[in-house]
Amino acid sequence: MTDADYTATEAMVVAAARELDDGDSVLVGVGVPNLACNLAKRTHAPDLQMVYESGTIDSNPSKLPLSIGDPVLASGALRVVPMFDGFTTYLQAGRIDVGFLGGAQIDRHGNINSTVIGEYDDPVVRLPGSGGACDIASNAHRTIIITPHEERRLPAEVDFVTSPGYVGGREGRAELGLRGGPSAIITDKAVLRFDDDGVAYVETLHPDVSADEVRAATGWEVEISDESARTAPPTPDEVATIRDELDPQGVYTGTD
Amino acid sequence: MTDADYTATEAMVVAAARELDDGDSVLVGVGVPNLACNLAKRTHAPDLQMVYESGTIDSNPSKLPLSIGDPVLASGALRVVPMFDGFTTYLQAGRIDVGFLGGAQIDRHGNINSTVIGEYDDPVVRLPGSGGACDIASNAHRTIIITPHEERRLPAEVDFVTSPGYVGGREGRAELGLRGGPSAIITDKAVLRFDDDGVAYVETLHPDVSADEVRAATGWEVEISDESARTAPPTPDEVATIRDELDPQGVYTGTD
Amino acid sequence: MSVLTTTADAVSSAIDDGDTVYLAGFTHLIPFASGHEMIRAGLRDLHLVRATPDLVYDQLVAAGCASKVTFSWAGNPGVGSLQAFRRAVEDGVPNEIEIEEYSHYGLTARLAAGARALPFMPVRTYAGSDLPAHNDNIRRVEDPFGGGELHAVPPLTPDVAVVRAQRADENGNAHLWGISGEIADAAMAAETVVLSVEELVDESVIRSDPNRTTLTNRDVDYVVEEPYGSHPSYAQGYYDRDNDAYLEWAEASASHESVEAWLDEWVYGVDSRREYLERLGADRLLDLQPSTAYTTPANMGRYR
Amino acid sequence: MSVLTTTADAVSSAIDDGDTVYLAGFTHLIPFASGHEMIRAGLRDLHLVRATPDLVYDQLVAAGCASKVTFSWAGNPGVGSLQAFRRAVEDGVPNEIEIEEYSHYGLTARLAAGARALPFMPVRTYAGSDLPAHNDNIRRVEDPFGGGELHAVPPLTPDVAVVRAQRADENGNAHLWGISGEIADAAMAAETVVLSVEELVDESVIRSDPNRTTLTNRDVDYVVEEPYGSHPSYAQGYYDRDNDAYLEWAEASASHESVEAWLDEWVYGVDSRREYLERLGADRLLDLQPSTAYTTPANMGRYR
Repeated sequence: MTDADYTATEAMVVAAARELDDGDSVLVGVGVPNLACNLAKRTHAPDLQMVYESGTIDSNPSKLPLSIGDPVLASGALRVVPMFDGFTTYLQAGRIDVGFLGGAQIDRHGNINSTVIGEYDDPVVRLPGSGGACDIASNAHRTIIITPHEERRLPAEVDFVTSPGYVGGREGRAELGLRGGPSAIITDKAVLRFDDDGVAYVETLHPDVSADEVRAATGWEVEISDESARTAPPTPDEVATIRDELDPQGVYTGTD
Repeated sequence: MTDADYTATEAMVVAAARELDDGDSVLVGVGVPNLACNLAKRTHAPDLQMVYESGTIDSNPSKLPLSIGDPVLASGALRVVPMFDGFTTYLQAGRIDVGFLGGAQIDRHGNINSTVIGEYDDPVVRLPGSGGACDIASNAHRTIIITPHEERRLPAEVDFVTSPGYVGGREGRAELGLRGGPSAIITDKAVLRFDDDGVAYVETLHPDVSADEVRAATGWEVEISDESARTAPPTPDEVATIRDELDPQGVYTGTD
Repeated sequence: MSVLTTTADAVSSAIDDGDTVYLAGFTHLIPFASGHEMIRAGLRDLHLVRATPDLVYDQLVAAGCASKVTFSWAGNPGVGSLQAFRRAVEDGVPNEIEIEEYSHYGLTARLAAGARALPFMPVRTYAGSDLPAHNDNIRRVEDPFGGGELHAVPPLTPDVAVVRAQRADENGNAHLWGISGEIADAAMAAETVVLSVEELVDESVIRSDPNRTTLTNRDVDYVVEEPYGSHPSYAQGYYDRDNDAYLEWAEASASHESVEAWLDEWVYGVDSRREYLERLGADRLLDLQPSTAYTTPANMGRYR
Repeated sequence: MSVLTTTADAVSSAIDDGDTVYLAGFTHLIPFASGHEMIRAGLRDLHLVRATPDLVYDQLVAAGCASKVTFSWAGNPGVGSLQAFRRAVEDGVPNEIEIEEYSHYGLTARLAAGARALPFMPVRTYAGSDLPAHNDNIRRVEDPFGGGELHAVPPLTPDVAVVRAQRADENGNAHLWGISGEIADAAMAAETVVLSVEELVDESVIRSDPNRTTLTNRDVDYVVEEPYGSHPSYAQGYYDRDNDAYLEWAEASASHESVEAWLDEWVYGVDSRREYLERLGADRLLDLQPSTAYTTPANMGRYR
């Protein structure tokens, strides 16, 4: 725990939740994105439509799902469709406003690596792979990237582009005919946005985090436009919702 | 009525029914094909699987359907799928053994016209169009064509190829990459098959029909290999099934 | 988000002259009430698209609403030909109409591509047929895996789709059963969607069986409760096809004069579906009732 | 036509060494019982394909059954990474395996093309990604309607698909509800299909609700009734995911030695799913029971 009444992970979850607008249709990943979406739905975005890769539309989970295919995502959902329909009639057709993505590496252009550390054919670490991430990064109207803020996770360039961000810059993405693009990287230390060239900069530092701490934990010379700009801290209500309703066992938020 | 105890239309229905093997999966059209399929299922082919363009799989109609989308085709069916699935996962994927087709014109290569008499852009008669016929003719493992035997219906060449038969011959069809092809033309006067060049010839004449009568009613110089070869006449059982169960009002078989 | 309203309001709000409109339903759940409302609204210059332009499009064409029809099978199903459609195509009565023609597979593949935002859908059909020669939207595409060429069709994205289902909640989350035809893809492909249902139910009914949901609120713009809105076609479990009406249309549509008399009686002469049903009479509706046969429920389970 | 049999017989009849096999199910209805039987049968040199090669493929890889894995996401869902799979890829333990990799959309599009006999499926994904550079099955195709190039994947047609559903009749006509994932397409794309269900029901149950049918008899070769055949994954309405088992696997798979001990106890040490369940114990099964929540029936109507 920091001195404040919330953990750094909770600060990340809350900042991510606030990226969602009421009424958004969001493709939810498991873990921290799931917490962020459920928090948003219980606070400022009651009409958030939660869609999962497993094909559940407007899930209304009675408890935090253990995986993106948990039965609570189907029970009480508005609709359940086969995966192919989800990726085509929903994602590819532009019915998803926001995609939440994470990854082992995120670079300054918001490109994400969830495939391999090292060489593809001679991996140092073999990661799980794309899943739907490449498809979400290509077709959602905007993506929100969530990651703990560590230098190894935020290199200047990823070892492997699993999911395209701004590729070699905003123009590069547009030329490829990709929809949307990352709108933010939310970490446990800061909120990053993308400038006109499609390079990530720090918009706000979380309340108790120093600019130097963030520079040291970022793999490129990250611009911090205003060191005094601070992320609004989590409210007691937001923290209580996470602890009492969403993650009472502290599976995702318990350790800092 | 002819002298025999069945009408010419009934003879056609019975001959068509006998083209079906037990266990065939058949894409059924409404009208005479529907009668033929239901007759086959009630006689020699109890395991016939009747599939309709409307997406009903293994329909088990409690009465003769009024259209290929009649509710009795869905009630008690094994499965109902959207049309696109029917045309792709069933027809295109090769799950249909037999397709039954009719048309305003059928030519010596088994090409079918259900689009237009005269010029396409200046029609003498505008016909209903393909429906699923072009797709069935292209993808079923074999097709059975049913038509009243009249010269105007059996020209040497159709005005418009809606649904390909042997196109310009068996080789033409193979070069186009089409599956199957017509295995018979069943009329109210004869059973026609296709020779090695993909040209239709008379295999058997129906019992009370003369060769000259068939020659006169056919738009090309049709080969009748053996004038004494006769279609086996409908059995009393077959006729009774049509009259008592399938078409008691004589909608399709009542007038000769 | 969707608005709960009447057929008349939905039609006037959703559809403008010149629009491309798809009234969906393969012999089942045909939106007749909405089609008649379109005639009463005096819509003109419509591009009507439908795999099976049966009676409802014959009536729209006869009333002069259409300037183009895109289709794959134009007939009175189980009865004969579409005489008003043929008069327009063959003789330009009441006005010339352009036609664009597919097979069922090609047209449903266009909707499938439209619903999925694909630039084209490859299809194994049209080789050897004369249809591609008369339709520039049927082209050939090269298989990038070396299998040679096959045909392809482009996406179809109607301005408006009008679709029916058996039941929906007031937000437009809909359950549909029996033959679904091209209904889901037509709605998912269209810019604006009018959903008309036999009955409104509580949202909990829809959420009890999410696998049966065909459309959800975000894809529906107007929701209408219109019982018997598909007569003389049918609604599985609610009523049967009124075959007499199909036979009567064959007679009524024999000439343009008799068509106009029919439209005067059954469309212009009533102000709503309710008046139409009143004119039809209770006897006729009662004769179309099936007996009840419920689906066996599935247990979704309640997980805590 | 299908044969009603046991898991052991279905696996030994349907699957040969060297086959391409797809065990379907996206986190739901995973065919664990069949996977364990494949290990007991000592199958070798399998090309295992699955969007999400989770525990069941980690176990098959650990047991030395696989020479290649085609996938889109290889992890222990909600828990962490697949350690046996990683040992094979990173260190060649117990044997080297080749990998072929997609995103979920690309792999499900391959199944969709396979099920529909299309030579390729165009997909709007992979632009800007490094995945195509490492997979010759992700190519580019030219839109014949002038929209430029996009990516495409070829059909996937496994030798064998093993799929589960909640209920089927003894001919293999199956109802499935909840998350269906890629199950239907995997089965429709495969040459041979093994269907394993929670319970056998009368054909009339299936025919009462044809819109819920996912597979029919002609597409199924072997039908098996295997209650709890998806444990530790779940069957909607029948049991929940056994999360402890997923956590236990994370521990058991930490080294090849501990994996072998686990396989000895839970796979080689039992001769059937029934023995596996006996070892698991009634308490554990009871804790996975949801309470009942039936779908609202639909009236199909009886038409005469």
